[in-house]
Amino acid sequence: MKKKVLSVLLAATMVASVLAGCGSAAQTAAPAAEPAAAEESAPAEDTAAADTAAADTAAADTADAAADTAAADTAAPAASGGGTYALVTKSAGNPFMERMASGFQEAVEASGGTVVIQNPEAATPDAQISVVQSLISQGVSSIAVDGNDANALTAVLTEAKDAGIKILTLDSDVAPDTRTVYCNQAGVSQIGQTLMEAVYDLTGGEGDWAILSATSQATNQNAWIDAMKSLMESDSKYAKLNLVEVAYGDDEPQKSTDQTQALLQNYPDLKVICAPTTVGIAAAAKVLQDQKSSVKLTGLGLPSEMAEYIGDDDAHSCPYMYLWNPIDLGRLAGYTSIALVDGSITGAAGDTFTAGELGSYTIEEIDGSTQIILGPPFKFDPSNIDEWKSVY
Amino acid sequence: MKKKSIGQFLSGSREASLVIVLAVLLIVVGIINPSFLSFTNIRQIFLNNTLTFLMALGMLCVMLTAGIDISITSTLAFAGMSIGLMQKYNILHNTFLLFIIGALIGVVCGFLNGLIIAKGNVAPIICTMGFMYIWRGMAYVISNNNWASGMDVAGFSDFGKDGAPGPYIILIVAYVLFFVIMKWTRFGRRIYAVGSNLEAAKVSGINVDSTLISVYTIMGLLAGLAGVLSVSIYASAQPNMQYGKEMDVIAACVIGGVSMSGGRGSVTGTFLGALIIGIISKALPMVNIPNFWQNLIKGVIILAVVILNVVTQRTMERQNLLRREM
Amino acid sequence: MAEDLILELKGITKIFPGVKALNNVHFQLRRGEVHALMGENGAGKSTFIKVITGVHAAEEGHMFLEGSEVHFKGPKDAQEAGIAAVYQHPTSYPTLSVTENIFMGHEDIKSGMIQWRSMNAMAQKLLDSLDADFKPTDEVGTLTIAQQQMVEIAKALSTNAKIIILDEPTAALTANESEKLYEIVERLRDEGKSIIFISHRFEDMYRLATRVTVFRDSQYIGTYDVNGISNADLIKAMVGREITDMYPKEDIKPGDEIFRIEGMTRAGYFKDVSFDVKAGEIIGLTGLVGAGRTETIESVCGITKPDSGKIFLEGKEITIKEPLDAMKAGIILLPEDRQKQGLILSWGLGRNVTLPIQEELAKNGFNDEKKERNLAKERLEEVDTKAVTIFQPASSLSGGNQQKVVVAKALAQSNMKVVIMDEPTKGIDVGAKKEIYEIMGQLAKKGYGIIMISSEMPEIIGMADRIFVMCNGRVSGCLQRSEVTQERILELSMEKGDAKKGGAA
Amino acid sequence: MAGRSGREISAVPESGIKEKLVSWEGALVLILVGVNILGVVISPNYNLNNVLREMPRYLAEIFMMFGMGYILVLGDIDISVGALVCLAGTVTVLSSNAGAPFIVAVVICLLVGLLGGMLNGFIATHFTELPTMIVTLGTQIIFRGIAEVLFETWGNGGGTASMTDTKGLMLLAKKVGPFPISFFCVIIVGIIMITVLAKTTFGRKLYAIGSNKTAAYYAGIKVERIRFICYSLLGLLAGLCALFLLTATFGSNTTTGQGFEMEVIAMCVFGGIATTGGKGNLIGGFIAAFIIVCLRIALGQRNINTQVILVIIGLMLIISVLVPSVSSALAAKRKKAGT
Repeated sequence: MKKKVLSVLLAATMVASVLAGCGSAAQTAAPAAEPAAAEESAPAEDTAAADTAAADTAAADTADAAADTAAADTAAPAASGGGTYALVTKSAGNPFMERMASGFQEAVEASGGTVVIQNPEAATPDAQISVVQSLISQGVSSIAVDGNDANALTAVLTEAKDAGIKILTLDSDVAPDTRTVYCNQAGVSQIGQTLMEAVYDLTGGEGDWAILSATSQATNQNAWIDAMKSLMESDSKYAKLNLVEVAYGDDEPQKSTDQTQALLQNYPDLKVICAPTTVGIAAAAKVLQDQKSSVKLTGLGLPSEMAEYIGDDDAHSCPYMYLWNPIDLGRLAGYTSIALVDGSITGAAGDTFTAGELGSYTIEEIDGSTQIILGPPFKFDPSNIDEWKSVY
Repeated sequence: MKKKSIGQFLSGSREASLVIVLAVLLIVVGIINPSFLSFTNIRQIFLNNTLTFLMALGMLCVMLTAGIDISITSTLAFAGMSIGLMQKYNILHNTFLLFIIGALIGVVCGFLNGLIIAKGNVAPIICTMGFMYIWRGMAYVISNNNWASGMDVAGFSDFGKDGAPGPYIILIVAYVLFFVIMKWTRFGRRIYAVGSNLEAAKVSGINVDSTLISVYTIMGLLAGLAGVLSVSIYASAQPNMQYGKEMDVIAACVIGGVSMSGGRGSVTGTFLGALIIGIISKALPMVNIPNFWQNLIKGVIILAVVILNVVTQRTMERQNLLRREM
Repeated sequence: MAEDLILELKGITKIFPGVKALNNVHFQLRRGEVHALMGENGAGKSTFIKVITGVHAAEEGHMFLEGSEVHFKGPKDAQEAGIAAVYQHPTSYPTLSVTENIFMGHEDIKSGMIQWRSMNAMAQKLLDSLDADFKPTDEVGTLTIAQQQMVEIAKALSTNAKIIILDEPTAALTANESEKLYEIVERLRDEGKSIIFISHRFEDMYRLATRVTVFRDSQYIGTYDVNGISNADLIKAMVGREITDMYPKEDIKPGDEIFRIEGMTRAGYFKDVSFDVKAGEIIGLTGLVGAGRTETIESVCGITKPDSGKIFLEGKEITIKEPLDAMKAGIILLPEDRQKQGLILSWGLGRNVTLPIQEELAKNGFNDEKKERNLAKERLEEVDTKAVTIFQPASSLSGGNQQKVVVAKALAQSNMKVVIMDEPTKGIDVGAKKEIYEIMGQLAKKGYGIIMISSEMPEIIGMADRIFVMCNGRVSGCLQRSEVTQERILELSMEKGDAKKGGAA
Repeated sequence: MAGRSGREISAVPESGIKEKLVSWEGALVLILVGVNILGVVISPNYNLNNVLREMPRYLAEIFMMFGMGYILVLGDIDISVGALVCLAGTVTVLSSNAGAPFIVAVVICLLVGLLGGMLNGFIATHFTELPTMIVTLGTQIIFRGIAEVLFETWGNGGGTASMTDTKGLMLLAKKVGPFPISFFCVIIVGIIMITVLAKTTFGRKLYAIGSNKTAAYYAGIKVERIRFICYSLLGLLAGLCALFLLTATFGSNTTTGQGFEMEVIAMCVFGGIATTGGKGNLIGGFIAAFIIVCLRIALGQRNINTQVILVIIGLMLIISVLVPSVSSALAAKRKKAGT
């Protein structure tokens, strides 16, 4: 009997401590967000110049740059409303997502909006569903999602849309009819083309090459791989290239390492590995460089992760690689969110708005869905890697 | 003395049957892809599975006491992330000190496990499940969504570079040390005694609680070291590193003949078990098994090996009974 | 007194939750003597031993070792003080080698390393002196109980202890092995060691001991010179009353055959075992430990699968594939190990009693708690269980009362025809023992067939109408109540040529 | 053979209400109330509608909690169920996309779960020497492995597939007032599972096996058959979980169900079911499941770092299992001080 009373008392104190713990966590979480944000934005400001420089070079190719400057004036003043703008990343603990989130935050806060950034506990659509559900409860104005799965989020996003929340995607898309617009870092075919070209260049036009991808269900990875495959079939230029295997490293360093080593051993004539994933490319780069292999590497990678491995000589495994600026991608999503919420765009193809210092963008109809293209992938090579490795 | 039949020899010695499984595996894989048996490849099997090899030793100790620890990869991530961030933010770059710090973090994590399990009388799987969530969460929290990347850990990662002797030396030292401790020291035998018969251990004056605490502390130490090694070998630290790999470690031990009910298992067996796990994960991509089939085959092999062991044990026991004269 | 006392205990009281296991007991051990400690099971001998060896701390009393008072905080202290014990139930490490079991806690260590080679050699020497037929490197779990007992003795010998306690060491040994043990004990005594010897066998006591101390119901009764006390007086001291009324066996004229097995065989355990029971008859099944008695019965009851054999109930052959089949047929087993096989210790008494029949009492698969409670109460009262409520956990009862719960559980099964009791009085106190015998007698009177497995010669002789003796997996003979003597049973229990084979079982 | 001493043994159960309140389940109810108060305090959006709306994904897991409760009461463990959810979901999606009518797909979903559970049960009961942890570790890898193979063979490439015909699923995802259908299903399944465990002979047998397998076997209980049934049942519930998960995700991928097994075990343990078997009941598990779900929803609405939530759950788990031993230690100490 006494024992039971005691256990209840203990349980009660436990509740109390949980309550206290949560209470304090909640209290500290709110103020903590602001100084953190301030700190984040300070260095971001410093690099803003560099960013815009990059954006400029990047945007140089985009044909619609000129047309947008006209619309810039009208869109700018409208983007000063309140509201809460949410970003759902792929998962916690990923620096690419962190950079993207900081860009998003910067853009929204500059316009006076409140930012909610949610990192799901794991890189699964299930975890994202919970997070989006919670955001619906909170009644946010818009949700920008980096989808972990093309279709799994359909139901929850439809529900959010029905609740009057503007939905957009960035980085990795979901089913087109569940979101208004997709902030695409670069067109799928554009990335496919760029990577194919790099493979062509590094192989010298002929020979064996392989792809090291992330997980088998990653939407954007699969889209890029498909784009590369169809390009090889359609363009006779690549006829002498032989894609020997698509290996999956599951975005785990250990498995990626195993897979890279297996590729090297299974295909002695391998010339190039293309890894369109930030984890995979870093793991593969380390394997190749440690083994002093003659196989060259390219793909998509974070400069900060890859600085060790980029170089023209034989001591470095990766001559050059590509990526877009995640901060800018976040910013673009941030501005797009604001524009959608304040009604300056509806998400229809042809809508034009100004994304702050990024300049003006137009919503395009690509492959039957509405997208905003950030710009072509940016090339990182020995000449610029030192400049970028500390940025993201 | 009667001569033992081959069957008796095999069932009598778990290690012997493992060697045969291993030999069969190697021959099959070697025939399909001869380059598998190259020196480089064999070397890489050890390098890529250093963490499994290392942590399996701790798991051996834990399982000998009839316990289990599923928090190890969370401890690994917490320790690894900690020392990764120390380098990222330029707090410390001394390889030796980083190893010490990582190991210490592991020791603290393991000690907490041991304390709660021994003194609080909590089932090992539950206690370590709680810490599995806690340390993994802490790894994420301290990372603040950052990784320590190749650039951050530049000098440090030379230790675990492909071709560098560091990880092999650690493995060899650890295995020799454990081989000696588990067989030739009083401490090692106490671990066996506690798992073999807890009540008898108490009666014969063995301090059961302190044995349990030290066993989990050792496990923590090895998990911490594995965290440091992981950062060094893969030249990066992410909060989700080695997620779910604790099951590989447990599987390695079980295949190696370590009994989950305690008291039975050897360092040699553990080594062979870990080697089988390592060979499977290394060999599957190399024998042209399509990517999607690899997990299925890995699971089937693991299950088949443990079931095979049960079946041979049963057959041998039955034959022994039939041989008994009446 | 100018006695050279090596060990003296005064006024020892040990209390377990709810039970006074030792109540103000005394004990004196002279240097170089073999001192027998006797008493019925549950008299407190084992607890007393555990107090001496530091496993339990006594609530009251003093303990003097070579004249100075000692307080053992744990088994280690006792070990270091030169006290070694061989417990009744082997406290071995089943997964470890014989050598390791022998030297656990006092390994031969040089510069931090265990010296296996020399330890194995020492172990071999010890085993040789015991004439053991196994190797130091064998895993203890693979040995027989008798062999494990030898390991325990070797373990005690290995510590070079001044005082060696042997808790029923001969219980599982063959006559040959026992004789070997006597020789060892005598040798040790001659070397100046002091030995406390616990045994149920009077022959052990007469053969070895010079003095005997008797405990009864947790109390000290007295210490006697072995030569100065008659057998009858000693038994009276142990039991507390005349033994004549111990076995209330009435002469019942057995009815028709109710149960019979033919040619039961399970490779490695028993071979071609046949026996039969008549209604109202008590059959004794005896033999040495490991002779295959329990194994046979377990196969009969469907616990294990026999390789061949036929079972007849009331003349009709029945097939039993699992325990439920046997129970449905009315063959009820009271298993040997009541704590592990007979009861769920953490459960209340009531639930234990109704476990096998809950389905009969249930309505549409739902437990009828009220019916269960009433039935359990009835049955528990019927066997006079000393309990307060049917909800108290079985673990809170003494061994005797636990056994009564097991009996109540059997009685609750209304279709009972044959009762098989495996060591029904093992480890229970005198009073309860007698009550069990009474119940057994009443069951026989009611016309049930009863099979009693027992190693205790007196109860087999006292209770059984016919006695089947098993030896090495076979029935070696059947004795009628009129012709039975201890010698006859022992003779049949021993393997022919036992002496030649060196006691190998 | 009437008791000569005429001793009376009480058969009157100790009167209930007070004991019931002062028990772990009572404490759990208090905690649940506390968590809901916490939710209302820290989040302005914490109300019935929102909580119920956010709940379906978690509700799917609770189905398995009941089955896992049975397995844990038996003294076993099953860590393959997360992977089994993935396999069942995958087969359902692929078969539906291949043209199977919705009702057939539902049956297939449950059937795959059942078969997976039966496989676990078969191995666990035929190779009793193997710890169930190892058996289910093996099948865990195998189940997910089969799902991966299926994706490759019949999927549209990549380890993900979504249902093209979602009409049936939409029906299942419907709500009655603010309550989703799955909520009612959880309640119904819950009531059945709780009652069977607490009130029937079958449930009693589970406790018997979990408390003392040998004694249960000697008492005529078909131990292995019951274990087989429980594994199959858990498999079936994993199928149900997969089905209701589909109403939230409309598709399956290789990560579906990852970590579910541990979450479900955590719910059971927090609810007072011991992994050593024979102890605890599903009412505790049921309340505990809702505590965890409500806590997650409340903290989620406050945008607390998802990983911090996991740390809190880990702490709760450890504290909850420490409570009994700490309280008994304290009681013993007090007793000692008192005498």
